[in-house]
Amino acid sequence: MIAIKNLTYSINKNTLFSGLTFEGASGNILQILGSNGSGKTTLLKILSGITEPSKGDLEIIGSPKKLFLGHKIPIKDYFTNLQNFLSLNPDASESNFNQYCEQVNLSTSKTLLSSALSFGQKKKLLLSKIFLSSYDILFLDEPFVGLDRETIGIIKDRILEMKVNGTTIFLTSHQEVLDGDVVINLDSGLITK
Amino acid sequence: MNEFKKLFQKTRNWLGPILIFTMVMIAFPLSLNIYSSELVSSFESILVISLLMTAFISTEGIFNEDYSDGTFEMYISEDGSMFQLVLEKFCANFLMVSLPIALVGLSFAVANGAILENYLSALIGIFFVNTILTSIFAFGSSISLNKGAILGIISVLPFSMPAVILFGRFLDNLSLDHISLSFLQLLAGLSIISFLIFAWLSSKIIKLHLE
Amino acid sequence: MEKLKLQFSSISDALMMDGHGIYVWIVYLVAALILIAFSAVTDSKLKMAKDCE
Amino acid sequence: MKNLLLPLISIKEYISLNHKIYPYAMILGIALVLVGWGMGLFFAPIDAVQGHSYRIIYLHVPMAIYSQLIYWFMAIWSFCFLVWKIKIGPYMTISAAYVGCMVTFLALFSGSVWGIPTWGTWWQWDARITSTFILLIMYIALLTINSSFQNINKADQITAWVVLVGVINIPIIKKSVDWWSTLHQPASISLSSESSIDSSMLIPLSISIVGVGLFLFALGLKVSRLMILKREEI
Repeated sequence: MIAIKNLTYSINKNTLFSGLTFEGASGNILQILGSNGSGKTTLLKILSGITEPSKGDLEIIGSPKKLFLGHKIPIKDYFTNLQNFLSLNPDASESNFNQYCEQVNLSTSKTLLSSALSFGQKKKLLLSKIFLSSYDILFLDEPFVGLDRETIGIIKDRILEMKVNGTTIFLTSHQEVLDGDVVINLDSGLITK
Repeated sequence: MNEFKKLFQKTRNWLGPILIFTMVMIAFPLSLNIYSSELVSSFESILVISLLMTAFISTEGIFNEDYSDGTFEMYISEDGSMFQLVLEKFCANFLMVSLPIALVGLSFAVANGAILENYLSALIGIFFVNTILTSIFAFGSSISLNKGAILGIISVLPFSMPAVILFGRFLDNLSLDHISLSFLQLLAGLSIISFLIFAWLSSKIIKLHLE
Repeated sequence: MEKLKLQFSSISDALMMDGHGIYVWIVYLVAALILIAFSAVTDSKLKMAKDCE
Repeated sequence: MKNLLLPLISIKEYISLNHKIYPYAMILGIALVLVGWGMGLFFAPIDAVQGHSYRIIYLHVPMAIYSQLIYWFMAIWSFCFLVWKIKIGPYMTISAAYVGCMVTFLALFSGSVWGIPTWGTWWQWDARITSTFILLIMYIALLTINSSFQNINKADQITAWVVLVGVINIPIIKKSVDWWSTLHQPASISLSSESSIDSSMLIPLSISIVGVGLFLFALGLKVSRLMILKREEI
C-alpha cells in the first residue's frame, strides 16, 4: 500500500533520519519509536503527505483514504460540542453525537461551548473521526496521551478492529499500549518485524 | 459554509475591523474645521488609508488559528484542497468584512459630501478595492504565519500600491461624475484576478509553513 | 570624442566645480564608502566563517 | 553540455567556478569603475544646462539600471529554483538581494542629491523615483522574510515565491505610478536626457555601466560564497 525508499529528512544541516526503507502493508500496525526530537512526528507528517522529504521516495499505491491526527487538537473553542463534532465528521448527524458520547464516556452537553472541555475530553471528541468512518491509512501521533485508562482501552479496540478491516496504521506512542507488526526505531535506524 | 460559521462565531475578527473603520471615519472630521473645504478634499485619502488599515487588520490572523490548532494538517492529510479552503476563507472575509465596510464607507462619503451621485458605482468600487486589498494582505498574513504581523505587512505593502493608486483615480473620476462602466469592469476584473492569484499563493505558502 | 579633455585647471577648481562640487563629491564619496564597506564586511565575515570550519 | 551545466547542480562545482571568476571580475570591475568615473568627473565636458552637477550621472545611471536588472536576475533564479529545484538558486537570489538593496539605495540617494541643484528639491513624486523607492522596500522585505525563518529550505521557497510575485508587480507598479503622477502634474522633469547625449559623455557612461556591473557581480559572487559557507557542508 505504502512504500518508502531511502527516506531522508534534514532541517538545515541537521539530519533527523536518513535512509529509511520500509513498507506498510494493509492490516499492519507500524510503530514508530524514538526519543524526543528524533523525528517521529516529522516522519508521520512526511508519510501523510504534509511535509516533503529532503530525499528519497514515498510511493502510495492507489488513492487511499488517509487521516493524520497530530498532537494538536483542531477543536474550536467558540463552537459548541455538536458543531465541532459535525465539522469534524461532515456526514454525521446529531444522533451519532449522542451515540459516540455514550461509547467513549464523554459526559457533556451538545450545546455547551467546547472551551469548557478538558484536554482529554477534547481529544475524545477529536478521536470521533476514527470511530465514525473507516480509513485505508491512519497516522496517529501520540493518540493515547491525556486519556484515561478506560478510554485507551476503547480506542485500542477500535484500532485493532480497523486493523482487521485492512487499515494500515502508523503510530507513535510513549505508552506501550499496542504492539506493532513492524517497529521503526528512529534512534538506531533499525526496522524489525 | 464552515468558514462562514467560523468567522461569524469569532465576533471580534469581523466586527472589529468594521468598528475600527467606523471610528476612523468619525474621528477624521473631528480633526478638521467642520466648515472647511478640506473635509471633502481630504476625505478620499482618509478613505484609502483606512481601507488599507482595515484590510490589514481583518486579515491579520486569518490563517493563524487553523494553523496552530492543527486543522490545516488534518485537512491536508485527508487530501483536502488547500486552495479551496483559502478561497472559502477569502469569500467569508469579503462578505463579512469588506461588504459592510463598503457600506459604511459609502454612507460616510455621502455624509461628508465627497460623493453626490452614483451611489451604486461608489459602493461597488469601494467593495472591489477592499477585496483586492484583503487578498493582498491575506497573502502577507500567510507569509508571516506565527511570525508576527509586521513581516506580512512589509512584504506585501509594495504590492498594494497599485490598488491604492487605482482607487484614488476611481474616486477622482467619481467626484467628477466621469465614472464609466468600463472602469467598474476593470476593478471587478482586477479583484477577481487578485483574489484567485493571492489565494493560490497563500495556499502554497501555508503548505510550506506546515513542514 | 575630441571634447574629452581635462576640464579643470586646478585641484580646488575640481573640488568646487562652480559650486556644484559639494553635491557631486558627496554622492561619489558616500557611494564609494558604502561599496567598500559592503565588500570589506563580506570579506571579514568570510574570514570568520572560514575560521569556524 | 553537461559539464557546462554542472555548476548549476553541484555546489562544489559552483564554488570552484566562483573562485575562478571572482578575481577577474573584481579587478576588472574596479579598474573600469575608476576609469569611467575618472573620465566622467574630470574629462567629460560640462553639461550646458545643468552644469557640473550632471556628473552624478556616471554613478546614478549605472545604479538605477542595476537596481532593476538585479531584480530580474533574482526572479530568473527563483523561477529556476522553484521549477527545477536548482540548488544554487536561493544563494544567487539572496546574495543578489543584498547587492540590489545597496544599489537601489545608492540610486535613490544619488538621485536625491542630484535633485537639489537641478530641481531645487531632493524629492519629487515622479514615477521613476516612486517606483524605485517601492523597489527598495521590496528588497528590504525579501531580506527580512529570508532571515526570519529558522528552516532555511522553507525560507528560501517562501522568498522565491515573493520574488516572483514582485516581478509581476514591478511593471504594474511602474505603470500605475506613471498613471498617477502624470495625471497630477505635468511630466516636465525627466531624469536624464539620454536621447541627446553626446558621445564624449556616452563613453565614460558606458564604461562606468560595465565597470559597476562587473564590480557588483564580483560582490554578489563573494556574498553567495559566504552564504554557502555558512549553510552548507562542503
